[in-house]
Amino acid sequence: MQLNILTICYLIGSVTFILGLKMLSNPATARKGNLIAAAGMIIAIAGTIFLYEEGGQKLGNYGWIFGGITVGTIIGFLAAKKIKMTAMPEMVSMFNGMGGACAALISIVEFNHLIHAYPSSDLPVATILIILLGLIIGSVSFAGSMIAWGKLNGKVKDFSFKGQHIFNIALLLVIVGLAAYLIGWTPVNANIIFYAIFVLSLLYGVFFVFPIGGADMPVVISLLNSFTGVAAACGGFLYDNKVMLTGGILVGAAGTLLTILMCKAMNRSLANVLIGSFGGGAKAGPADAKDQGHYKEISLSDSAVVMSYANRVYIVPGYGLAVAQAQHACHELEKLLESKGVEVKYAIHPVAGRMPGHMNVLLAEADVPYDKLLEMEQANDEFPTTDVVLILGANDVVNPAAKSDPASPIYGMPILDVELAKNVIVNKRSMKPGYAGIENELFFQPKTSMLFGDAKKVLQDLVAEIKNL
Amino acid sequence: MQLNILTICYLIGSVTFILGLKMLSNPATARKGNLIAAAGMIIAIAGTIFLYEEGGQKLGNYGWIFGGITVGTIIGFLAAKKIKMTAMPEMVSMFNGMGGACAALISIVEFNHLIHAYPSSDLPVATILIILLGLIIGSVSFAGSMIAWGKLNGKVKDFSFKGQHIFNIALLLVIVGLAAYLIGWTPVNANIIFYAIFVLSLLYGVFFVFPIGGADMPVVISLLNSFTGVAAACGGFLYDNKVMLTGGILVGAAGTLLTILMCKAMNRSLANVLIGSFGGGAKAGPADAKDQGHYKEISLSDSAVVMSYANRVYIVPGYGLAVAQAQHACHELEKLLESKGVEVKYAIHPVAGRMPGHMNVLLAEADVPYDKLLEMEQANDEFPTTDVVLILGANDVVNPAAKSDPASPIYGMPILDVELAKNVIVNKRSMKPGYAGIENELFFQPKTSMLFGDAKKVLQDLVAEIKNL
Amino acid sequence: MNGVLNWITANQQMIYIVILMIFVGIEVIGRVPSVLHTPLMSGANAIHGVVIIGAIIVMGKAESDNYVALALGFLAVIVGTLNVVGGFVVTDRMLEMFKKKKGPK
Amino acid sequence: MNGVLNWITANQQMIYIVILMIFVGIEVIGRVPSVLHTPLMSGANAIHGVVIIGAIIVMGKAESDNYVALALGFLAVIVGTLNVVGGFVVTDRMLEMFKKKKGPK
Ligand SMILES: NC(=O)c1ccc[n+]([C@@H]2O[C@H](COP(=O)([O-])OP(=O)(O)OC[C@H]3O[C@@H](n4cnc5c(N)ncnc54)[C@H](OP(=O)(O)O)[C@@H]3O)[C@@H](O)[C@H]2O)c1
Ligand SMILES: NC(=O)c1ccc[n+]([C@@H]2O[C@H](COP(=O)([O-])OP(=O)(O)OC[C@H]3O[C@@H](n4cnc5c(N)ncnc54)[C@H](OP(=O)(O)O)[C@@H]3O)[C@@H](O)[C@H]2O)c1
Repeated sequence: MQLNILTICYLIGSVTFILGLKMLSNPATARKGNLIAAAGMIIAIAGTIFLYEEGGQKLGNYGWIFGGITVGTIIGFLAAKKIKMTAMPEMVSMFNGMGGACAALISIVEFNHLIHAYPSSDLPVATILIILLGLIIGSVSFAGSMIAWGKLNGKVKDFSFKGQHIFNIALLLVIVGLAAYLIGWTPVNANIIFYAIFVLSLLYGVFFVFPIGGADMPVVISLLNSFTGVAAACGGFLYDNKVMLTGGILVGAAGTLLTILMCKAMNRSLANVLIGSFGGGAKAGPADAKDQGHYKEISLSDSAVVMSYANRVYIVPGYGLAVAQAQHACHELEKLLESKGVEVKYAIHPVAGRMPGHMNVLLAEADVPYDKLLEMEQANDEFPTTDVVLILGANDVVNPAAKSDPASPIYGMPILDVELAKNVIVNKRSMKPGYAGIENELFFQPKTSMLFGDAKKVLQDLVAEIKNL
Repeated sequence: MQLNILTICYLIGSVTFILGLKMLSNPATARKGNLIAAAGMIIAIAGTIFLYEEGGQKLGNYGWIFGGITVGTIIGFLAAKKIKMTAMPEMVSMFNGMGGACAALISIVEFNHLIHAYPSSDLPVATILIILLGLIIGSVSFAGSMIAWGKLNGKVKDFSFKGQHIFNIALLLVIVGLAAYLIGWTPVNANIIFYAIFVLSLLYGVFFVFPIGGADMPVVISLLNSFTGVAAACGGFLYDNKVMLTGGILVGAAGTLLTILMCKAMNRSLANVLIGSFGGGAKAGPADAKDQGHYKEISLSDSAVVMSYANRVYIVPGYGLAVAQAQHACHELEKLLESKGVEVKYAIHPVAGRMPGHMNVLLAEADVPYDKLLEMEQANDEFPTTDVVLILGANDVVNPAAKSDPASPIYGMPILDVELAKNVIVNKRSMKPGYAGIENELFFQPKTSMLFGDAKKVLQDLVAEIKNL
Repeated sequence: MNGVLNWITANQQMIYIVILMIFVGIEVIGRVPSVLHTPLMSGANAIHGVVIIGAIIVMGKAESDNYVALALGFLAVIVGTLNVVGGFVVTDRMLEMFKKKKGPK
Repeated sequence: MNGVLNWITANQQMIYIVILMIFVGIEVIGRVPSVLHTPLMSGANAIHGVVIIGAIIVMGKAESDNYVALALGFLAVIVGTLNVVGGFVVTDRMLEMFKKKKGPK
C-alpha cells in the first residue's frame, strides 16, 4: 500500500522534472518551472523517507537523515542567498560538485555492503558495474567542478603541460582497465582496486578541467552537470528507483545538448573548447597588432561633453565591466545622463561576458531596470539613430571581423553593429585583445575613439566631469 | 535467444518511429524520415513473423499470414500509386480506416478466445477492458474514416438533424454503459452485449463525422488518425508488445497535437470544427451582401492585355482552382506570360484549399516548378512591386477582414495582402462567399476587378486571348 | 482504490513508457510548418499500421479448425497491411514535391 | 553475447524508459534562448540533486554499529541536500531578473 503511494510520488517527481525543465527554457515560465521541479523533488524525497521499504523493512536512522538534511538545507540556503549575483556560476559549479560527491559516496557505501555480503570471488557483476560507473562519473564530476569553481573565483590559475591530453587519455584508459579487471576477474583484493579507481577518477577530474581556459568554465560546468546527471541515473539503476533514473537521464541528455548550444552561441565546437585551442589564438592575436594603422584617443572631459549633449547614448557592456565590478558606477552615469534628458539604453549581446546572461545578471545587481536592456537585434535596429555608443570592456561582441573576415575564429558570430552609430567611445585598459584573442579593427576606425583605463575608475571620473559641466 | 532478438527488433522499430516522425516535421528531411519509419516497420513485422513465440509455441498458419500480407501489399501499393495527388486525403482517410478495422478485428477474435477459455462469469477484467477499448476506438475510427472518405470524394453529402449532438452524446453514454456492465457484471450473455457494443461503436463513428462540414475533413481525419493510434496502443497492452504500445501512443499524442495545430492554422478551435458552427456562418454570410457597395467587372480581353503588358504577375490559387481542376490551364497561362517576358509567380497561403499543402500538391501535379511557389511572408514582401495579382478561386485567404474586423470568424488569420499590388483581378463564379461563409470587401475595392466564370474555362479563354494579341 | 494502486505499481514501467511517449510525441512535431501538416498526418497514419503485428499474432495463434478466427485474422492482416503499405507509399508520393525544394537549398 | 541479449530482454522496459527520456531531454530544451542558458543549467543541476534519494536509502539501511557507513551516508545526505536546496534557490535568484520583463509583456 505505502509502496504504491511511493510509486506515485516518484511518478509525480519525474513528470514535474520534465515540465520544470520545459518551462525553464522559456523566459515567461522559467521561474514557475523551477518551483514546480522543486515541489516534485520535495514530494519524491519525503516519499522516500516515510514510505520506502526493502523486504518489508522500513528505513532507520531518522536522526542522522534529518540531521543531514537540516545541515545541508541551512548551508545550501544561506550560501545560495548570500552569494553575489555575478558569482553564481561558481555556486552552480560547487553545488554540481556536491551532487557528484553524493553519487560517489553512495557507490562507496554500497560497495562495502557488497564485499561483506559476498566472497569477493563471486560479486554480482551487473551491480558492481553500475556501482563503478556511479563512482567514476561522480568522482570526475566532483573533482572537475571543484577546479572549475576555483578557476571562476580566481583561486586556481589556468595550468597545462605538454602532452597533457595524452596524459589524460592514458589516465582514463588505466581507470577503464582497472574497472574491467575488477568486474571480469573479481580479484581477492577487490577493495584496493576499487579505491585506486576512486582516487584516479578524482585525479582525472582535476586534469580534465585544468588545461581549459577560465573563460570556458560555463561550458565545462554544463558538461560536468550532465555527467552528474548520468551518475544519478546509475543510482537509479542500482536501487531500481524510477525517479532517480529518469531525473538523472533527463539532466544527462538536456545537459549535453545545452553544452553544445552554449558552444554554438559563441560559435565554437565543444572539442575546440575542451582542447582549448583558443589559448593559442590569444598569443597569436597581439602579434600582428602593429600593422593595424592608428587609433585616436579621447579625453575624459571631451567624452563627458559629447555624451551629455547627445540625444541618445547606448552603452555596450562587456566582460571588462564585470572584471572592474563597475556596474554601479555605470548605473550612476546612466541616471545622471537621463537627468540631463539624454536617452540611455544598454545593448546586450547574448554572449557578452563569460556566461550567458552575464550582463543581465550584472546590471540587475545594480538595479538597472530590465526594460533598459535591449537584445541584440533590437539594438542593431536602433544604432543608426544613436549619437554615442559607449563600449565598456566589450571587445569580441563588437568585432566587425565576425562579419568581414572568414579567417577569424569568431567569423559568423552575430555582433552588435556599433559602427552604425555616429560616434563610438571604447573604454578598456589597453589595446589588448579579448577572450577570442584577436585584433579588433573597430578600434582603428575614424568614428571610434579610445578612452583607456579601468572601467570603474573611468566611469566615476566621467560622472564627476559631467557634474561639473 | 530468438525472443531476445525480437526484443531488439521492437526496440529498433520504436526508435525509428520517433526519428521518422521527427524528420517528417521538417521539409528538408521529411522524405527520409518516412523511409526510416518504413524500414523500422518492416523489421518489426518480419521479427514478429519469424521470432515470436508464446509459451515456447511459434506462430502457425504462415500460408494465411503471407497470403494476407501479399494481398494487402498489392492492393495498398497500387491504390497509393494510382490515386490522383489531389485525392490523397481521401486515401489517407481510407488507410486510416483500415487500421481502425484491424484493431477492432483483433479485439473480436481475442474476445472469442476469451469466452471459450473462461466461463463468462469470471472473465479477466483488465484484459476485457483493454479488448473493449480496442474494439470501441477501432470501430469508431473505422466508420468515421469511411464517412470522411465518402465526403471527400463526394459520395456522401453533409447531413445533420436537429439534436444531433445530443443524440451522439446519448449514443456514447449507452456504449460506455454497456461496456461497464460487461466488465463489472460479466453477464452470461456477454457475447450479445459485446457485439451490441461493436455495432453501436460503428454507428457512433458514422454520426460523429456526418454533421461536420466536408471542408473540415482534413482536421477530422487527423483526429481519427490519433484515435487509431490509441487503438493500436491497446493492442500493445493486450500482448504486452512494446512496439505496438509505443508506436500507438506516439501517433496518439502527435496526432492530437497535429489536429490542434491544423485548427490553429485556420484559426479555429477544435470544438468549433467538431460542432461545425461554420455551417451556420455560411448561411449568415450572403445575407448582408447588399450593403457592400459596388464591384466592377473586367472583360477577358482587358485582363489579357493588362497581364501581358505587366512586368510582374502573381497568381493566388485557392480552393476554386482545385474545384475547377484548372491547374493545367493555369500552368499554360503562366508559361505563355513568361514567354512574353512577364515574371509570373504563385503566392501560396498555408491554408488555401481544403488541406494543408493543397495548392502545392495541386500545382505540383501540373509540374509547376517548386521555386515558382512563394510562401505567404515572402509574397507579402513582394506584392508592393507587383503589377497584377490574379486570384483564382481564392477568397478567405485574401480577405482583409482577417486583419480589420475583430468580429469576423477569420479575424487574426494571417492573409495575403494583395491590396498592396497595383491591380487585383479576381476570378470566381459569383459573389458567393467561400469556406468561412463571409463577405470579402476586397472585391469591392477600387483596385479590384472581378472576372466571373469557372476557373478552368476562364483560364483557357485567357490563354486564347493572349495568343491573339 | 487499492486495486488501482496495486495495478499502478505492477505496471509502473508501462506507465512511465506511456507518459514519456506522450511527451515525445508532442515535443517531436512541435515545430512542424503548416505545409507539412498533411504529409505528417499521412506518415503518422502509416506508423499506427503497426497494429498489423497484433493481427499477425492473432492469425498465427488461430487453431486451424477455427474458421471464424482464421477468416477474421486473415481479414485483419489484409487491412493492417493496407494501412502500412498504403500509408507509407502515399506519404512518400506527397513528399516527392519537396524534392525540388531541396535543390536550391 | 547471449548474456547481453538476455540482459536486454530482462530490462527492456528500463531501456525504453532511458531511450525515451533521452529524447524528451533533448526535445524539451531545444528552443531555449541563449540568455536562459545559465538558469537552465542551474535548474538542471538542481534536478540531478535527486541523487539525494540514494543517499537517504543508504543512510536508512546502515546498521547502527557500522560507523563507516553511517559517517559516509551522513556526508552523502548533506552534500546531496546542498545540491538540491542550493541548486533550486540559486536558480530562483537568477530568474528573479526575468520577473520585471514579464511586466511589459
Ligand atoms: N557569455 C558566454 O556564455 C561566454 C562564455 C565563455 C566565453 N565567452 C566569450 O567571451 C567573449 C565576450 O566578449 P566581450 O566583448 O564581452 O568580452 P571580451 O571580448 O573578452 O573583451 C573584454 C575586454 O574588456 C577589457 N577589460 C578587461 N578588464 C577591464 C577593466 N577592468 N576595465 C575595462 N576594460 C577591461 C579587455 O581589454 P583590456 O585588457 O585592454 O582592458 C578585453 O578586451 C566572447 O568572445 C564570447 O564568445 C562568452
Ligand atoms: N488548407 C486547409 O488545411 C483547410 C482545411 C479546411 C478548411 N480550410 C479553409 O478553407 C479556406 C481556404 O480559403 P480559399 O480562399 O482557398 O478558398 P475559399 O475561401 O473557400 O474560397 C473559394 C472560392 O473559390 C470560388 N470557386 C469555387 N469553385 C470555383 C470554380 N469552379 N471556379 C472559380 N472559382 C470557384 C468560390 O466562389 P464562387 O462560388 O463564387 O465561385 C469560393 O469563394 C480557408 O477559410 C481555410 O481556413 C482550409
